[in-house]
Amino acid sequence: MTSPLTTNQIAWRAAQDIEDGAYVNLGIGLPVRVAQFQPPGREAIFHSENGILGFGAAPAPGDEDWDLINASKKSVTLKPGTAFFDHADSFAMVRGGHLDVAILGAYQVAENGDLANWSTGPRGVPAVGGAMDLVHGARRVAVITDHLTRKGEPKLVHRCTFPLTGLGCINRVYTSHAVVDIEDGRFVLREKLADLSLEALQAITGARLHIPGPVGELTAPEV
Amino acid sequence: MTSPLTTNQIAWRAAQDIEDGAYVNLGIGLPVRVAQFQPPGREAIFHSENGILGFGAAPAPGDEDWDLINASKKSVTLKPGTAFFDHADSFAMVRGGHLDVAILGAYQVAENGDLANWSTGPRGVPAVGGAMDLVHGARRVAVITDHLTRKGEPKLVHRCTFPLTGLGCINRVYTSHAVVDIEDGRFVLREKLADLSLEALQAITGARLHIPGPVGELTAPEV
Amino acid sequence: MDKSLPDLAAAVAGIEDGMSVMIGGFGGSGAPIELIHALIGRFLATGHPRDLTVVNNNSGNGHVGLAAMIEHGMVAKLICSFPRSADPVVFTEQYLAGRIALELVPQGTLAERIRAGGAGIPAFYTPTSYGTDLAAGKPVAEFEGRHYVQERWLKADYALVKAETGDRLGNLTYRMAARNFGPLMCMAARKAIVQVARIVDPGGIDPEAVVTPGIFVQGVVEVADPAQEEALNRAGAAYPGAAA
Amino acid sequence: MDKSLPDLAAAVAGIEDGMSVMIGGFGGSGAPIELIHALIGRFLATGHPRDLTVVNNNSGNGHVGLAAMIEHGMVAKLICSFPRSADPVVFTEQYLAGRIALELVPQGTLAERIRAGGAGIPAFYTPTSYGTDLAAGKPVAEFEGRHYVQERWLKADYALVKAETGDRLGNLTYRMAARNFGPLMCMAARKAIVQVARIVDPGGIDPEAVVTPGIFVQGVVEVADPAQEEALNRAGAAYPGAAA
Repeated sequence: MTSPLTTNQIAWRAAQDIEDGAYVNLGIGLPVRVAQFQPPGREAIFHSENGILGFGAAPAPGDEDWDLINASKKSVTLKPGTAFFDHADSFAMVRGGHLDVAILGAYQVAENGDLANWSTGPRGVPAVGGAMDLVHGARRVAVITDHLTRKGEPKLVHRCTFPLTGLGCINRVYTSHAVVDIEDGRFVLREKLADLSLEALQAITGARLHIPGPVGELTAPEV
Repeated sequence: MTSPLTTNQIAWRAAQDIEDGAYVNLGIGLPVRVAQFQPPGREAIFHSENGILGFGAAPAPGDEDWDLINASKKSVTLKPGTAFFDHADSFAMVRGGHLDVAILGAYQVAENGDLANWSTGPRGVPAVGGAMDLVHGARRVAVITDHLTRKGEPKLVHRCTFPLTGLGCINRVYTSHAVVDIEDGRFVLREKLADLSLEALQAITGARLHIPGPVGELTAPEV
Repeated sequence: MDKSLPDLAAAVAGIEDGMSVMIGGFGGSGAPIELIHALIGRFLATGHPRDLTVVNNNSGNGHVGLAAMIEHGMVAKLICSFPRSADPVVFTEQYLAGRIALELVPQGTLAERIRAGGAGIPAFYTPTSYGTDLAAGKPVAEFEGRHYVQERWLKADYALVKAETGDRLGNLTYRMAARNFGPLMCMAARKAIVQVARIVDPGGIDPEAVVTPGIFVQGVVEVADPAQEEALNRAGAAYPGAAA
Repeated sequence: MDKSLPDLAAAVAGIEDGMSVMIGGFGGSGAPIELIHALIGRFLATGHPRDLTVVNNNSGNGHVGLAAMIEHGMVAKLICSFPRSADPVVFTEQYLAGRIALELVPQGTLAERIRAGGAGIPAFYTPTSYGTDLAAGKPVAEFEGRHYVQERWLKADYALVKAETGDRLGNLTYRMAARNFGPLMCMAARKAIVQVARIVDPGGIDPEAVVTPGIFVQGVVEVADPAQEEALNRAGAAYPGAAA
C-alpha cells in the first residue's frame, strides 16, 4: 500500500494550497514547517502573533538574535518589507479577519468544524497561547495532522471529546491519509492515498466521509 | 468695583494651578490660551487629541506646516520630545485617565458637576468633537468661562438646561468673578473678586455657593 | 506582491453606489485630496458613485476635498464628530435642507469604533456620552460602580487615506499629525487605498518605523506633491475649478 | 521633567506586597531580566514584595527572570496565556503543588484586555474562546448572528518593561519582536517602569518613531547591555547565581 504521508509531506501538501501573496499564520510545531514548502513563484507573507509580519527563514546556527523570534520562540530573520508591531495590533490582524490562511495542529477535528487542540483534559498545566484567537482569525482555517493518534484512534471525529479550541471553525484538514473539507457539518473527502480503499479510510475516520464529487489522489514528493 | 477678569486673565488664573510636568489637554477656543500663561519654572506637556503630545507654540505667520496642527486646527510647532500617534492611541490617553488636567469651555456647569458645552439645542448643526471623551479623561477636569452669558444669565446653575456633555464630571470652575470647586454636589467658593460681596456673587450664580473655608482673593495681572 | 496602482483613476475605480467610505484626515491634515478629487471626477463623468456613506472626523471645509464631494451630491450620509469648519457652508446648507443624513459620534468613540471594526471587536463599553443625548437608545452597563455605554464597531467597504511613504507591500509611514485616523481606517475597511508621497521598494521603510503594516492595505498610489486642504482654501480653490 | 531613575534598586522600590505587576516579554524577547532580578534581590534581602499577581504571556523558562521570581515564592497568582517553555519545571512544580494560582487567558484576549485597561474600556466582546472552557461564567452576546464573549479590562499597579531607547520624558522605542506586550503594559499600569539600553535627551527619538509616548511611562532606568533570557538559559544560569 502507498505509505501514509510523513509529517513533512503533510506540510508540503498544505503549502500547495497557499496562494501567491497570501497572509498566513502557521501554528506552533508542525504547521511551522509549511513555510519551507512554498511552491516556486509563489510568495506568502507570514504573520507571527508575537508581532512580526513578513519575516524570513531561520538564521544559521550562531547567528540568532533572540529579539527576533517567531511564535514558536524560534529565531527567524528579517526580509525586505518586514514590519514589527505590538501584541494588540498583532491580534487585531488575527481577530479582525485580515489573515487569509491559518494552519493549526489538532488533537481532534469534528465533522461540525469544531477543533480541540489546546488541552487533553484537566491534568497537567493548561496552555492555550493564540490558538483560540487564530481559529476565528483567518478567512480559511486549516488543520494539518496525522490521520490517527499514536494510539491508533481517529483524530477526525463525530464530536470532539477533548476541550474545544473553537466551534465550527475548521474549513479543511490535511492528514497523512487524506484531504478532507468540512462543509455543512460534514466531512467531504477531496483526496486520499491512491491505493487506500474508501472502506479502509472510512474505518480509520471517526465520522462519515461524504463524497459529492471526484476524489483526487493524495501524493507528495519526498521532502 | 474690581473689574471682572478678562478671558485672558481667566486663562492666566487657570494656568497657575497646573503643576510642573502635568499632562494637559486644552479645549478648543478659550482654553487653548491657558498654555501661554504657564508660570516660569513649570512646564506642562500638552496633549492634542488629533495625535500630538508635547508640541510647542504657534509658528510665525508664513511658517505653518498644515500637517502639524492642534485640535483647534491651528498650526503648532515641534519641541524636543514631541510624539505623534493615531487617534485610537490619543483617546486611549484621554479615556484611560492618563491626563492630569483637562480644561474645557462651558455653556453651563451645574452644582452636581454636570457640564453642557456642545449643543444649545436642536437647531443648527450639532458638533461634539472630543468634549464627551475629555470630561471622562483627566484626573482633574476644569472649566474656564465668563461667570454670565452674554445675555447676563448665570452659567453656574442648579441643573443644566442645555444638552449634557457629561454627568458629574467637573471638579473646578474658573470664571471672570470666582474660582468655584464642585464637591459632593455643591458649589464651594474658593476665590472671588476682592470687593465683590458674597451677596452680589450669589445673585449672579444659579445655585447656592457654599463657603466651608477661607475665600481667597481672585486676582490676575494684566495679560 | 505589488500593491502599487498605476494612477488615481484606478485607485478609486472600485467604489460603487451606496458603499461606505472612510476618509482619513482631521480637518485638512491627512485629507487625501487627490483621491477624493479623482472620485469626484469619476462621479462628474459617469454619475457614479453616489449615495455614499462617508466616515470622516469632520464635514469638509470650503469647496475642495470632502466638502466638494458633499457639494456635488455624492454623499447620502455622514458619520462624523465635528461637522464644523472655518467655511462649513456646503455641509450646513445640505444638512439643514435635509439632503444629507448625519450620525454624530464623539471623537474618541469614533476612533475606537473604527479600531474595533479593524480588530474584530463587535462592541465595547466606554464612559463617553453616558447620560447624554448621544447615548440615546444604546445599551448601558455598570462596571465597578461606574456607568458605561455600549458602542458598536464601524467598518467600511473602502478607506481613502493619505500617508507619507508606502512600500509595494503596503507598509506605511505618515507625516506628523496627518497620521490621525489613517492607521485605524486602513484596519477597518475591506479595501484600504492609500495615496503616498512616494512609493519605495520593500526594505525602504525601517521595520521599526512602519506605522501601518501592509496587511491592512490593499492599494497604494503615488501622489508626489499632495495638496493641503488648508492651503487650497486659503487660495479660494474649488473642485473642479481653475485653482484646484 | 526627568523620568530617569538612578539605578535598578530605585526602579523597583515602590512595588509592595500583594500588588499586581505586568511583566513585558514574549518568552525571552522583551523580558526585563535586570528589573526582575533587582526585584528578586530586594525580596531576598527584605522578604518583600511577595504575594504578587503577575501578568505575563508565559511563566518563565529555566531559573532566571520570571521563573526565578516564581521559584523564590514571590508570586501568588499568574495571569498568562502559555505557561510552558523549554524548561518549565519551576512553574509546573509550583502549580501542580497548588502553591501558585493560574488564570489562563487566550493570548489575543490577554493583549486586548491589557490594552482595554490602558484605554479606559472596561469591557469588550471577542469571538475568541466562545463555547470553550475558557469562556465559562463569562457573559455572551450575539451580534449579527455570531456569538461573542464579554471580556474585562486588565490593569496593574506596576509594569516592568524592556525597551530599547528612552528619553527623559519617557518616550520609548523597542527592538524588533521584543516590542510585544511592552506598549500595552505601559498603558495599563499605574506606574510603568522601563529598562532601556540607552537614555537620551528629549529630541533624541524621532517623533514619528516613538512607539510608546511618554505619558504612559513613569520611570526609565538605563541597562546598557541587557541580558537575554534565552542566552542565560543556554548558559545554564540561575538567579541569584554565579552565571547571572
